[in-house]
Amino acid sequence: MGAMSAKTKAKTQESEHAALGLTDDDVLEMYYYIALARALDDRMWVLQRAGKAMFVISGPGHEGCQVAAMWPMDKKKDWFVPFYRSVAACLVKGMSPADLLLGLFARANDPSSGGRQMPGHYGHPGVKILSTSSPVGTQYPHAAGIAYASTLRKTGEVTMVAIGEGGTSQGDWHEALNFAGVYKLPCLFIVENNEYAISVPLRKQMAVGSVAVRGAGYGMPGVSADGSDVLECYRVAKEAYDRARRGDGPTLIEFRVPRLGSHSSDDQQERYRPKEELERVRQRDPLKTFGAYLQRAGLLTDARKQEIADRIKREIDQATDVADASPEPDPTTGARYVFAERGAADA
Amino acid sequence: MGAMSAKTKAKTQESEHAALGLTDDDVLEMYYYIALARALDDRMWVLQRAGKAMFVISGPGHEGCQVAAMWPMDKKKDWFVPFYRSVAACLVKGMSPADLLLGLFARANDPSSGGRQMPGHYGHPGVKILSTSSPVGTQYPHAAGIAYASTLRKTGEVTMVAIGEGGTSQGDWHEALNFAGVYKLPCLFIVENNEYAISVPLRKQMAVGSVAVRGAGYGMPGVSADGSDVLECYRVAKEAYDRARRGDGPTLIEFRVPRLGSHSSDDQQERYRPKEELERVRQRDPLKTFGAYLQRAGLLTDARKQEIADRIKREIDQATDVADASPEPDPTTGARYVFAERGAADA
Amino acid sequence: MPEVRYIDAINQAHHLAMEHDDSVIVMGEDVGAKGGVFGATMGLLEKFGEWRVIDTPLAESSIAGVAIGMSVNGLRPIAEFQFADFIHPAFNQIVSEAARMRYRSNNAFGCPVVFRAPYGGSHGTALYHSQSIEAFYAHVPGLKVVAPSTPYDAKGMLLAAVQDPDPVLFLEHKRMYRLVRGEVPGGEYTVPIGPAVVRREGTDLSVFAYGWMLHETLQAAETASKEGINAEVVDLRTLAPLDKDTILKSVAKTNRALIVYEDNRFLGYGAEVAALIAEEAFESLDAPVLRLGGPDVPGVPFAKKLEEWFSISQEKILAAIRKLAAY
Amino acid sequence: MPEVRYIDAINQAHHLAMEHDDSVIVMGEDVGAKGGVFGATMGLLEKFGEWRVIDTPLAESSIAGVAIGMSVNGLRPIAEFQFADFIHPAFNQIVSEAARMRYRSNNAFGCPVVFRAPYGGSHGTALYHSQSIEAFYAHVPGLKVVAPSTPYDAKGMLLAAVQDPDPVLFLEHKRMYRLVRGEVPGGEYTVPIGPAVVRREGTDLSVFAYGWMLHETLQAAETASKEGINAEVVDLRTLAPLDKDTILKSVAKTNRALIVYEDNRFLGYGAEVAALIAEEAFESLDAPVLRLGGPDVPGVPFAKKLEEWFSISQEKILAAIRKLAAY
Ligand SMILES: Cc1ncc(C[n+]2csc(CCOP(=O)(O)OP(=O)(O)O)c2C)c(N)n1
Ligand SMILES: Cc1ncc(C[n+]2csc(CCOP(=O)(O)OP(=O)(O)O)c2C)c(N)n1
Ligand SMILES: [Mg+2]
Ligand SMILES: [Mg+2]
Repeated sequence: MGAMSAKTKAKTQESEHAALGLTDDDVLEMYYYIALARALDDRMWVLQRAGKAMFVISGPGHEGCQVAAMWPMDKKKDWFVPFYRSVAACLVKGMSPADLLLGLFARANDPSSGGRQMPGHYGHPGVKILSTSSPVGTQYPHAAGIAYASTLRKTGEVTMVAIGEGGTSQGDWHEALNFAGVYKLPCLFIVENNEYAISVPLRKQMAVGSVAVRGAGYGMPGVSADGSDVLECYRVAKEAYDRARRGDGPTLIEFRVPRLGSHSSDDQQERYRPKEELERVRQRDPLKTFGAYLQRAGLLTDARKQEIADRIKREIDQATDVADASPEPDPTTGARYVFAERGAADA
Repeated sequence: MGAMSAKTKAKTQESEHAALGLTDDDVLEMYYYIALARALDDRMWVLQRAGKAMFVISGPGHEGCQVAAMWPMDKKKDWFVPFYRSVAACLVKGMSPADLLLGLFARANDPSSGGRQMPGHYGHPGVKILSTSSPVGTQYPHAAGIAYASTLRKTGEVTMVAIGEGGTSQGDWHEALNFAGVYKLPCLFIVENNEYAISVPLRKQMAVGSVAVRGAGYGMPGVSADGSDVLECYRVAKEAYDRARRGDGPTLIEFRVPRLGSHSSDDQQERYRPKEELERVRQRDPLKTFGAYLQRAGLLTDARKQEIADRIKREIDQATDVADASPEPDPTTGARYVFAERGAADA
Repeated sequence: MPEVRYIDAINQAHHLAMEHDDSVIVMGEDVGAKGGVFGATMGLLEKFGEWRVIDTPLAESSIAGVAIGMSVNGLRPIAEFQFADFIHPAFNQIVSEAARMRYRSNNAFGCPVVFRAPYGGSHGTALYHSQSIEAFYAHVPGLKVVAPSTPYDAKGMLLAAVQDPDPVLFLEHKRMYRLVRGEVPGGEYTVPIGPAVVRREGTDLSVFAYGWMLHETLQAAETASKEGINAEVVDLRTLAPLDKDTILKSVAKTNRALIVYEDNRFLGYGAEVAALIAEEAFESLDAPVLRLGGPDVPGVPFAKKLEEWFSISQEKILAAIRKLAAY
Repeated sequence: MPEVRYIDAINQAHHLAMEHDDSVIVMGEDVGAKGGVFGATMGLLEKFGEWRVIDTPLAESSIAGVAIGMSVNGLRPIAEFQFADFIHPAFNQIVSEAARMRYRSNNAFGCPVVFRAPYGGSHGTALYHSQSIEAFYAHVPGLKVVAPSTPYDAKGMLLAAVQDPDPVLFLEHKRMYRLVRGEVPGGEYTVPIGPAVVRREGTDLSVFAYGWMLHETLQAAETASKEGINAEVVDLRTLAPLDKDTILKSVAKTNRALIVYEDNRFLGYGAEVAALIAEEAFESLDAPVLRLGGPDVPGVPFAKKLEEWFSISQEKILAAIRKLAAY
């Protein structure tokens, strides 16, 4: 992208995104990733309903803020500690659609777990995405620890960790922010607030409207951005990223996002969310809002849109075939990797 | 006290404490409790050094805010969930010096645990002080639960819970405040900030100077008061108490107090605290500061002071004799009360 | 008596307990509007309201800790952990607080809390939605641990747990929720916490199991009987405190013992049962005490073939029965 | 070789590990300026500075969780829990995360963290400063658990633990810190995690112990020998993974087994050792496998007489040895 960015910089002086230092190619690529994540997401649900996968959990509605927050990151150098909704973030960080589908199908070469974990438990050593577990909240202290190591080892790495607003109620969330605040760690603490923890609404999760207010209690800035405003999400993320790079410490970022789907393939949100509300949140779909911005900016012509859609379809079809053709784990490997196989005493 | 309060109300119109609705008898009794707690504290350390007790942990420097915070409480009706520094608070709530010394000596009739727990682990069903354990932080959710039950059962009880500033780093602390905020529970969350967690200084415990700022993150007021200013401590506690009674929810209260002694009889604070600092904190001794106020107010003459000191000495001597004469637990009782003895099925 | 599913029996117990005692409340993640992710608390919110059916914040330590506080102030909470795997953050509150409150206060305070936890592997539940946690908690004095295997026991023991003056960890193997059906009286009744029960009389050997494993074991015993092996099957039901007598009586009769459990084998619950038999039934043993437990790997892997490799199937149980009988 | 105390051996290992590997860091409550409440980390802050010797906030779950994060990013943390009793808030991080990271990621990530925990009852340590926690953690696949009983092993096994690519729970019975002395080489050396060791050769019966109980057992065995009972004493040292061979070899020789542990008896660590022997050494057993464990009450009571009632003394061990020999 680097080359292209330079090439097209000139003609985007006036636009909103240019004011933020984003080229036309940047924003178009951001749109591509949002659309890719959404299409992959749809595909995963289709495959699950078709019986090709036992379970799906994904992030429809969360893609905009995820792509925006990942954009300033150094994909090779920085760390990402995801959660199950981080489909778009993992794609931008460097996982391929096939990587994610290999997890969905639980195949031997699933880079996240070799088919050992449920779908949605992302991880990839090659692109510095830490392995995810299911217990909500445990990832926050991990991120603080990774960032501490980066500081002590002077690697210049920045760490980004994501969680939902329900996860902020966990003790680990508090302990991580407190620790990171004391040591001014280069860390972005993301909270993707979709106003529900499965069926539990925000008002039963916390007594405040925005979790960003808690930053002050840890000696760090707390900011909140509308997840449907992708450029605003980028702006706050970039600011936090620069702060971290400068050594000025962590930032707590809340992205207010719509949860467009049910919690997971085991949930039916119609049972606890009013119809009107479901319609209302659909208006906040970042794919629509960002697409509309790019149209206004004259960057996303119908032709261009179709082109991107076709490319995505091709890529996902290919990825599905690749994943589907991959072998299942060999049952004789079930006992492996309880411990490192080179044995105890030698590190 | 009721009668006496009325009797002496007239002549105290001008004073600071009168402005807060406290009678001369109130403040003199508050002074008595602060002095009693301090004297009992000194006695416990003497007994420990003399080999009469294995261990002591107590609250020198914390007495002022404890007495002040307990003062608005309904001693019979309200709940108190203490920690190991709550010597003065437990005395005001209704435990006797003998009750505390029975715990120090681990005697059979120790009301806190029958000699089963280490000294400093207070509890007393008769005066609604919940049993204390050692793990720091666990008491905070208990207080929220007690307060929830009070609300649901419409008992009108208010609950006060205390912890040190180190304890605020625990996940349980966060979870309790979050829960209490959501349900607007009638609860006072006290943090006695003495700037050390054993040897760990405040700056390594949190990135903020005052933990009170965290109240906002839980939708509750957070206030901070100087623990050497006993009347100010009373004022903020009274306000929080009234708020709780009105059904307006919990308050987070930080009392900034000096830790006049070592963490416990197993610690030597001289090893990690500079001499000057130790001298500085001695100036903040609430016994001195409150005594000085009462002298200025013309309430604490030297004669009156001596009188109180003599009374306290008598009471503590008596209490020591009573406790010392009490029998040790019968070893054959060691297996009792793992479960209720009336057995499982009947409640 | 009507036949109902295990999950229905659990749900009935909730309704009855809450109807008959205002101090009973239910709390946990998604127990309200959603009625629980497995439906255990379905219909409670509508009937008893938000203050008695609490959709808690996503924080297990405080679910336990708040329940403990409620229980010392006149309430009888039933606290649901959405999956047993997620009870771990509450370990300190349950072990250090709930289980010790009565002993440490010399009987001044007690914690009548029921901690419910759906445990065990079902299909595709993987590392973090399949765990067996009984070994961690049955080791903790002051805590009662039960794992009923029939709808009748599930309802009766849950009602007994709610009335118990002490904390009870109530384990429900999630595989049974919709698979296991049985006759259950409509009204209130209790099944005492404590006694184990012989589910199948036998003479050649004794197999001890609980929860879902009891059902796999009964099937295996059935097959074994066709091969002329007459296995006695004992449902432990209450894991702590353990009913030694029923166990020892059975071994005294059959002289052979096998313990079947789904949890990791090493230091799993079966270890205590085996150790008990080895010490107190030594003279009557004609064969080694066998344990069939899950492999000692950190969790049940997700991929179907790996899951099968991990799981304790009827075939594996049958093989163990044959081996023990042949000894 | 110089004679040093157990605590000195632990302290030496810290200094050497940090000198020889910059990626080794120490973290915990009061490990810095105070040098640890038992002195294990004395002198480290002065030598290695605040960033490698971290006085953490009072929050055990994050002590474990942050250490895990450090360990996946190039550091080798030694995380101290001030007392084993206070490791409970970190249960979820240790069990769900540290122990499972390698398995769940199919070997992509590992957690080389050493979790140190002073455990066990000393005088006046009561319910919350006396706990034995090995049964909880030795049951967890993916976690190594050691409990060295001599200064030599303590230093060598701590250095081995720091070099281990996987998480190790390092248990130090606090009673030994100042009481137990032994010869320890000044320099670096490792004692492998895994093998148990026979501390006393014997022919009449085998006693298995670890940590402080090993010392009480050796004393009891000495007394027993004067009565003509020749007990073999095995120091298990590593509780997970367990060295079965050494155990079975000893029982094959003596035909009698006793396991001594201070933790609550029910489902305590001894249960696994007893179950192992009952299953794999059945033919060589001339007597029931005996276990001597602590009473099943929620903790060690404080009052001296109650504490004595709880504690496993030489006398109690000797009585068990006599009983086993007389069988
Ligand atoms: C410790 C723990 N408790 C419970 C669960 C079950 N669970 C999975 S996701 C979820 C809700 C999470 O809500 P939130 O944090 O808001 O994220 P969202 O799913 O809304 O994006 C729950 C309760 C879990 N995985 N871990
Ligand atoms: C969970 C837990 N971890 C560690 C300890 C050991 N410990 C006892 S008191 C204490 C320091 C508490 O500091 P703070 O909360 O500030 O209260 P203070 O003693 O200063 O009044 C520590 C670390 C404990 N009791 N519980
Ligand atoms: Mg959410
Ligand atoms: Mg303090």
